[in-house]
Amino acid sequence: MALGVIAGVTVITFTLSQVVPSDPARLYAGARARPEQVAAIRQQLGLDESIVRQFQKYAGRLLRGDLGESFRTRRPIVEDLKVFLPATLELVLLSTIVALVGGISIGVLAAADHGKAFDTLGRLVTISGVSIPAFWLAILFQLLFFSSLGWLPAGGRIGRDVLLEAPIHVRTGFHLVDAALQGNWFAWRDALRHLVLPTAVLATYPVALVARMTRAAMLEVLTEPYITAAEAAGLPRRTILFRLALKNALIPTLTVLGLSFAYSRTGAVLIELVFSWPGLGKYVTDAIVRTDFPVIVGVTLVVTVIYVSINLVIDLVQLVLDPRIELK
Amino acid sequence: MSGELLRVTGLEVDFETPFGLSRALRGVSFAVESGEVFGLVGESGCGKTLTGRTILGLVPPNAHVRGSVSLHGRNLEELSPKRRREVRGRQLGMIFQNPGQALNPVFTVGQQMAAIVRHHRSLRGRELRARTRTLLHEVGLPNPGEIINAYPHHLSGGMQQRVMIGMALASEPELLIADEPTTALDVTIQAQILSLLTTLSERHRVAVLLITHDMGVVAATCKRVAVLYAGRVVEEGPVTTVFSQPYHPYTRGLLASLPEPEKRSQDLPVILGSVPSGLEALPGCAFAPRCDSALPACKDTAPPEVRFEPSHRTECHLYDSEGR
Amino acid sequence: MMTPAGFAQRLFGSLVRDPVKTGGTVWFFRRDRIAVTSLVALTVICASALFAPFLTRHPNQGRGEPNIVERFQAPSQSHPFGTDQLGRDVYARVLFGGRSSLLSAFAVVILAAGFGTVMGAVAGFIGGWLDEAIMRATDIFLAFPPLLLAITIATVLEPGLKNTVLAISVTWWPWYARIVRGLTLTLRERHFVKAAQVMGVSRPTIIRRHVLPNILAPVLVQGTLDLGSAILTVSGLNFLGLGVRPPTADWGTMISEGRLFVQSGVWWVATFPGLAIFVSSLAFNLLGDGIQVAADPRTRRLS
Amino acid sequence: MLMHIRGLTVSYPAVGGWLGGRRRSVTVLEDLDLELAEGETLGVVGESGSGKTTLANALLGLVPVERGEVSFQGADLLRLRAKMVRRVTREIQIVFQNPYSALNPRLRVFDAVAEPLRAHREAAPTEIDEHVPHLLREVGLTPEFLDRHPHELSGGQAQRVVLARALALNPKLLVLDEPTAALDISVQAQILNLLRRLQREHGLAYLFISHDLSVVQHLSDRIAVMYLGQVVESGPAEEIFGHPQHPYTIELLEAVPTLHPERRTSQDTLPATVPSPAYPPTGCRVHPRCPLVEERCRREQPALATFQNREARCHLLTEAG
Repeated sequence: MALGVIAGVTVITFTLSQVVPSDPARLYAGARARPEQVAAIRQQLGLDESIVRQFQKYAGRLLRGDLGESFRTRRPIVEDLKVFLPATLELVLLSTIVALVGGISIGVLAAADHGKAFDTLGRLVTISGVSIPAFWLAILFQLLFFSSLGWLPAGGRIGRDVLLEAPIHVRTGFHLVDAALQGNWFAWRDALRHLVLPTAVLATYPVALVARMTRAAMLEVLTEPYITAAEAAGLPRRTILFRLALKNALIPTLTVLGLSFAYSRTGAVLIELVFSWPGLGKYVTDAIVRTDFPVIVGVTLVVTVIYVSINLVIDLVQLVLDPRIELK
Repeated sequence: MSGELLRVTGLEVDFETPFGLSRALRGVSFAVESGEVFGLVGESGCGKTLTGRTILGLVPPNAHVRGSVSLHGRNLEELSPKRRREVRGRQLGMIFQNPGQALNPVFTVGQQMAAIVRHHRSLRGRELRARTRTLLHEVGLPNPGEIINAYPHHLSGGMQQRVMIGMALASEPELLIADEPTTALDVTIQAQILSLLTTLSERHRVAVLLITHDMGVVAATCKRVAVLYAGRVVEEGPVTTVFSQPYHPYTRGLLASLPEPEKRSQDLPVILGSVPSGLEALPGCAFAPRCDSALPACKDTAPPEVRFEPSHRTECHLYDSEGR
Repeated sequence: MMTPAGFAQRLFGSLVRDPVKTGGTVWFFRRDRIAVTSLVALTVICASALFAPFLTRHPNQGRGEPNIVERFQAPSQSHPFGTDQLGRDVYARVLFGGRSSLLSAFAVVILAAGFGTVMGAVAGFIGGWLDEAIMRATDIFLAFPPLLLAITIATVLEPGLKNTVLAISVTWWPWYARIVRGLTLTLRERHFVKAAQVMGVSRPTIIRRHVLPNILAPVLVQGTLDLGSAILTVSGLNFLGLGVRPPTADWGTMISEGRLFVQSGVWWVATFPGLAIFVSSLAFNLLGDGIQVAADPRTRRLS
Repeated sequence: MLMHIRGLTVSYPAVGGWLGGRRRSVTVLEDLDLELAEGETLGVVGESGSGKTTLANALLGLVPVERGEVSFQGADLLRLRAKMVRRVTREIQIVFQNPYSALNPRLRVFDAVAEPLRAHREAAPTEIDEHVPHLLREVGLTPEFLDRHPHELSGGQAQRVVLARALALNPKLLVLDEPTAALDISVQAQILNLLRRLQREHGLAYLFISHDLSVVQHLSDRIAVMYLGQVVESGPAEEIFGHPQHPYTIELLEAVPTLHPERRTSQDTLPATVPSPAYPPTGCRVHPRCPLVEERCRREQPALATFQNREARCHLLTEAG
């Protein structure tokens, strides 16, 4: 199933790279190339072969983990990803954790307080959360916390003084992990300070989404007869809410968690741009400006594969949580 | 059998609706004695389920409750929510119409029962498991060891209802409220569950408030019965006399309209019209518009309570206060 | 914002339920002051985009004419939202920017909902291999991170308003296809549809009389909910420079231009268009939420 | 005979086994034989899983039939061409349990009742305008209901509308699938009376499906008792209810609570629960819950045998002759 999806995705990305209006060979050769140079490159890239043959080659390269080269830098895209992917993952993982913890708590509390003040407030806040353009929020945060208050850095992943005085040795690519492994707490604190704003902005939408979802699921579950049965048995409300109902509510919510994770990655594109975060998003936006198709397509493909695998994991978790789902 | 366990007096419940205040219960009164099986019958919308919920203190937030529910003479309506919950947990138990929905689908039977047993008895580990098995055995489940680890959807409807009954018995309650416990089950399973309820009631001296629309179920299991109509008890008494000699025209009409072997191939007597909604003001007898023998007074004067024997009463203008 | 915000409702909405008594729905909706306020706000927003030329003294600047002499003026009496890097009145540009933002949001939802509904209905009704094929296609499209796919498509097709709209619709239609397919399948099992079959009512008539009317209402509710996300997504792509070409005003484009000057103290160029996006998206979401709550019999269980 | 059912078998595909490795099918109706005379009521009773509703759906072409023969007024329904089916099946109509789900919530009563007439181009629009109120009066509703929507009707009224719609094409046979199960007792009596009157006046035959034995008994001329997709006993209603022979029928009737418990002969209840149709027991399907079970019942499936005035499927009865 998941493999089928990935195969389908490959076909679409390939198709997209085929319908590119401008001639890749010309782009690759550069603006001042002579026609015979362009033709040579075309042959070199295999662009003169049949579509089917090209797709075979394309798929073959993908299977070997080769995403092609950037038109502009001529560097293998895989090499670039090794640099950019960890930066994005660090941001995304952190904001997902924030989203889960924050969202589920708000959702449960709002449902418990259904129809009263916290619930109404929660409704307004969470709807605002899904209505606010993240890139704009990022700019506002920069204005407030950097320009006005000067509490936090405006962007980047690490301060210049850290780079000069106590650079982090890259092992995992996650600054927080690497710095901690190294015992470099000066750098660790600085990395964390740089993470705060992007994480907060990136978490806004998923927090709201998860909260709304959890609330809706909880309200649904709370009307079920088995909750009434638990109430009739005199179980304390806290037990009912957090020990019993939450498990029922989490099952449908999980699907959204997958989605919110997906959002975190795509939302990262815009937010990384604003915070000059050296991650995938910035890599892609730079590629957009330079119409560097192999990069755009390659990143899309990689991110999609990650997304599909995450959904697979979520399906498995759901299988564990919900005894009603039998293996099909 | 000794003494009064539950007394419901003048219970009124109103709901706010888009169309105004809806009066769901208009003064329900009846009493259940310790250890007896008491039937509460009525058609849909008469307020029987709500009566059960109100006794437990589980009404929706937009409901306004007046009147009193007393257990052993203590008015539950005056208790704090916390005390009320304790009473609910220890002295009352409830089973539902659809056992499949009343069991939590994502926990095993054992986990669900343990949560309740632990709460009431603060048992741990081995003792907890032993107690759970005893309860399952008690309700006639042959292999508690397997059932404990089963999820509700692995069980048949009859088994699910047995599990529910076991859970309700966990706290050794004095009153079990059974809301249409067999409506969703097949007749043969229904017979099993009803006989289980009567057996348990006798063995543990638990009173059962059996809420149902099925007169046959009442006849087969209950000692006394209250007939609800439009949020009021119109007749209450021993099942034998109420069913053989009903006084209230509604009870009479209802019993007459049941298909029975001797009425085969005949038209059944019917009650015309329909149950009034909670939004209608009913100054007189609620049944007056549908009643064949309505008197002028029925329309605007509330009917008096008439006692025939100490325990058989009705609310109707047709009889004077001496009960003739 | 990239995933349509109505997602929660997709799984939990009143979509598959019977239409409820309309009197009650209207009553509940009217009592929801937040929803009514957002309806009013939306009317005002749409009207001011529509009548933009009459609401400002600088309609030409709104359309993009530079006015270099008045660069970077802070908000004042004459320029309530200040002026931008080319001296254009930000208030006028916000008014005009609403046109492309709102228009493309509506276009996205109409395109995605239209195409998705057709595909979903076909899949649900005809079934068989066609159903299988359409559903596998939705699987694949849903596997893409929506914004990235939209970016790729928009880049490939050359940036521009039309292509942005097209790109987002491509990533959105599978949602509608799935909802509609689900609705169709449940409806097919409903007794009134079976009864119609037994009575010998023809298939086209069953679809027209029994299925479509019961599908359209939930799709419309969903569409309202999605307008909020559509505005966000459209402005996101515009922010990346993949949408409207300058000098046409657009909220996303304006933020992207204003962003460059924020740290030198010029906060107003980016702030006001962002506020416009936020308010309109919020209003659509609140409205959709209100309709949802009013139409869902479970949240209004009173008696 | 109005309708003749021979060897009707219906199976559903079911996925079984771990990871769906084994595909198996569940037989919900097996070799079912039934007959129905004109103007007669055949009551079909059984517990859940007995296949009663599948029987209704199979007759109306709502589920695919694996094999068997359904002849209705001499025509084999399962082998007719599509066009012919439409002409023959208009004579068979159905009434479902829940009237609200049988009515499109968006259609007015008038449009609901007019639908079959329009579908068969039965009448000109003006005739429909006259005929629909007539149909409503037939089921005891006044023309003021014409403009109402289903949610503005009570359960009894809605079921009357469904009946009016079913009558529109002048059917010969109505399949009644638990028509009163969703209604209140007092309303149930009204609908039962109405059904009796309609049968008398229109010469309708009923296939009356219900789990409520007292209701079935009230209306039926003949009874078929079903268990796990098979008929275990069938015959005249008085005989079946008065002198049930099959052990299952006896147990079923014993289980029905009556208003007069003192009349009851025994208090025994059936011990086991109904097995799933997906895994029917070997031998006689009733044997796991039969009090009189013998070794032979566990091995061999008894055939449906005819006695004086009934048919039954039981080794013990066959032996007793």
